[in-house]
Amino acid sequence: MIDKTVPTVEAAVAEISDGASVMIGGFGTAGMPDELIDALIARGVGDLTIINNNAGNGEHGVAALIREGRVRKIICSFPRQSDSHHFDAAFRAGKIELELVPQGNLAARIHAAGAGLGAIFTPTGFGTQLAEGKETRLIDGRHYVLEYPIQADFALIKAEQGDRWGNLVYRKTARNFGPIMAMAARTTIAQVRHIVPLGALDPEVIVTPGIFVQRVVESAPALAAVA
Amino acid sequence: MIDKTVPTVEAAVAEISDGASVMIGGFGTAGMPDELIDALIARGVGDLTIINNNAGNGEHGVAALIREGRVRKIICSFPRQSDSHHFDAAFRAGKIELELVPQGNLAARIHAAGAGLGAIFTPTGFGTQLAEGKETRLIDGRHYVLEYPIQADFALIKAEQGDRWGNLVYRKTARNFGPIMAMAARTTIAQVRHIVPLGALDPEVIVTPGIFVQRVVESAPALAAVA
Amino acid sequence: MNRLNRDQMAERVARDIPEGAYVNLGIGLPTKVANYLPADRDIFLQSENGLLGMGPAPAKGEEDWELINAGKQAVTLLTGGCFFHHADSFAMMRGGHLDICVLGAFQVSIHGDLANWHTGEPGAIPAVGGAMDLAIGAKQTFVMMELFTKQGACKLVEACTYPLTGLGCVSRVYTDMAVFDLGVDGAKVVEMVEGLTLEDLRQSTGLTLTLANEIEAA
Amino acid sequence: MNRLNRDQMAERVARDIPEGAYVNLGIGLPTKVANYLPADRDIFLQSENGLLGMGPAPAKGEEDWELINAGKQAVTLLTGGCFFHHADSFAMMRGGHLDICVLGAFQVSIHGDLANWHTGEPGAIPAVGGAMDLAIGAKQTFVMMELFTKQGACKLVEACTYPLTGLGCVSRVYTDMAVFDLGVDGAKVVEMVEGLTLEDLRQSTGLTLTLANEIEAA
Repeated sequence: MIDKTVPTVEAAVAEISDGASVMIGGFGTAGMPDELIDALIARGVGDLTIINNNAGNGEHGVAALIREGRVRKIICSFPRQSDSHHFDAAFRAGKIELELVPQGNLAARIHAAGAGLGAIFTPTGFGTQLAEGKETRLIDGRHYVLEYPIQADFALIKAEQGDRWGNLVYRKTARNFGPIMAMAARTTIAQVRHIVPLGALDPEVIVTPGIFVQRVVESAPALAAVA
Repeated sequence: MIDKTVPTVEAAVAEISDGASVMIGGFGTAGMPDELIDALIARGVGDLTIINNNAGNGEHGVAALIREGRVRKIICSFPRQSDSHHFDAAFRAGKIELELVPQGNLAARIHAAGAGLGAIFTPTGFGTQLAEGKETRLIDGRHYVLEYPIQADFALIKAEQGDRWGNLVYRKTARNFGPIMAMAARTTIAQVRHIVPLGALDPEVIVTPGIFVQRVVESAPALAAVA
Repeated sequence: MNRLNRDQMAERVARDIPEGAYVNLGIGLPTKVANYLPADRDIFLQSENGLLGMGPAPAKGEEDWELINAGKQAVTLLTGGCFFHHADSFAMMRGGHLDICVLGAFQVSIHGDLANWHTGEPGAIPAVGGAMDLAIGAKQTFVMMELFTKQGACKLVEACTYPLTGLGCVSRVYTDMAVFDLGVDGAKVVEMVEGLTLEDLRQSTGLTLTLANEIEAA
Repeated sequence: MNRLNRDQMAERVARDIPEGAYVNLGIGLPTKVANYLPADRDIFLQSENGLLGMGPAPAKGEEDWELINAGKQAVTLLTGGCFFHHADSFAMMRGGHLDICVLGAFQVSIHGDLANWHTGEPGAIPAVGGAMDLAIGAKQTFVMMELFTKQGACKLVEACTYPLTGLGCVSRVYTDMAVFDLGVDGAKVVEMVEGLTLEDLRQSTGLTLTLANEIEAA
């Protein structure tokens, strides 16, 4: 019997080691796998490459990872936020490398990795600073920039429900990057509000098939109630 | 009030004219929009470019379009089937042009069109006849073939339920090419088993958002009961 | 001359959005446009974070922080709306499925180049988000901005000096003083506020401006 | 020498599929492998037409023609299975998410080149389907075939003469006479049926064959 559920967030992140590349789902706080990130911080590994839409704000999640000095490089579309002082300080001090990627290219490059493409000609960024030095091509009268897939060793994502085969469904705009990061990471770890029995999820509405998920852990109930 | 439903299949296909490119959903008979194809045949237009996984079998659907001499070119992955004699005859007589595409490239090229990519480096077909004359590239130790998007003027697809905004859900393996063809065609026409009131479809489980669909028509009840 | 205030600008943009349009309103000023879309018309607002059919803000105390817009504000979903993942959301934008997007800008060139993501100042932390995707993806990209900065510099320019968001992507600019159509032939004045003349506009902007076919006073 | 029949070959392949594997069984001969997968192990069968967790054929009269496999036969869905569209289905294959795919073949080269889609005969209508995607996508591609054609030609060859499906993609070949591992160093014999010697195999195939580390009689 295959059972991808694990009892604790600590067990869920136990294979992540120094130097790993880690995708983290979420857009703003929606879909942010806070408890997995906390467990990753507690694990103490560093030199990480983080792929997330933002670079953290406030004192939690990605911001805390940066504050603790665990992040060597971040690939994101929108690092500058009202309360992103930990990223700002690390960036200005030259302690973190930033790869700034237009959000649609970020999504498409993650999707391309999951789908096995070698590279994609994307319409976004042509003629801008963010395409400097990149190969471009005129196709059918339109300019495109060649972009490469973004893969990762791990993805930490948040879903609403998951089963022991790793099938997931999400809730509202917390879905965001979860499904495509699950496809692009070698090991995908999903924090879910509820682990449900196999068969409880309608096969027509499963958003992430279990093939893309390696670990499922239920959020601590007390925290889930607050979230 | 926006209402994309139309009363008859004849009205649904009324804009398709000679020389149009038309994607047709379905894999085998599952998801094949038979009534829309019948209406297209009845409309009498020709010189069509058809994009479908197969090239029709028996006497219905794509096979009937070919039999009636309406198809100038077909883009598909698997034209040879047990009962594909209309295609076979037209092909051997030089009356139909065939662009044979590996099924994954077909899906990825349709998806690329819907997603606005200019071209994609795909892993499939390298070193084979089907990549002859195409640009290739070695990326990160693996060989890829450059493939271009497949767009179309129209897509004819079949879904289970649809509403007046064009939102669709599918049934089992009848989903297949429907969602990506809807994204890749300028005008997507969906034949559905049931038109449902706006709001009847759970926003979490809508597979094709209405933005990708321009017309929705309900299958004739008598035929739907047989299907 | 009666310059439009920001609400009047939003109202003016809203008038050009037809029923049935799929629209993305960028963060900041363009979000005001939603307030002026008539409730009895079906207009479909898309949010980059995976939402189509976005409704107004919820009542205070009824926020759901898993139902937010691109600006991370709590929103609602209209009956008939739906959710999807980020690749599908940006496929909508980049694949040309949106009819209109409305963006703010630092500068727009008379040929439609857009600069709205980065001031380029030394030490400024760049952040692009979905701006570049929106700019080049929609069938029509509208910009909504005051024509002049607080310092008096004209934001409609011959050529942008700020880092570009996209090339030749803006088709129309709505400002507090006039509405302009942009293109390869340069900027054409579509409308001016009462009391403003084409000559005034030419002088204050320093641009070669022509009149579009139909000119009407706002 | 006791050649394996097709069911025995299927049974032999099934023995190499571990619990938890995501597997695609190609149309034709490989579909037989499903009959020998133990029901008490969770093994996930994928079908290219948008199905994961494929179950056995339904009882006669209970077919649902919207629930079919790649060979267009009626199938069932296991509890925990799900449906998805074609781009997602081929992303599973091409993105390296399948552990194993099992394919039939016209020819396989000792370096793992595969020919299984087209005889190349004049007048033959080519059809490729998902063969090329499967061949190069899965982590391991197994081929299952009789070692010789009915005309006595060896199907494991130095270099394929039929049009190729993929280059260097097959890692293991299961035949009625022996199992071979393929790679840049050529073909290694993993197993032979009772009564067959390496020398017999070398003579009948005309190939330079070596033994893999552990050789066992089937």
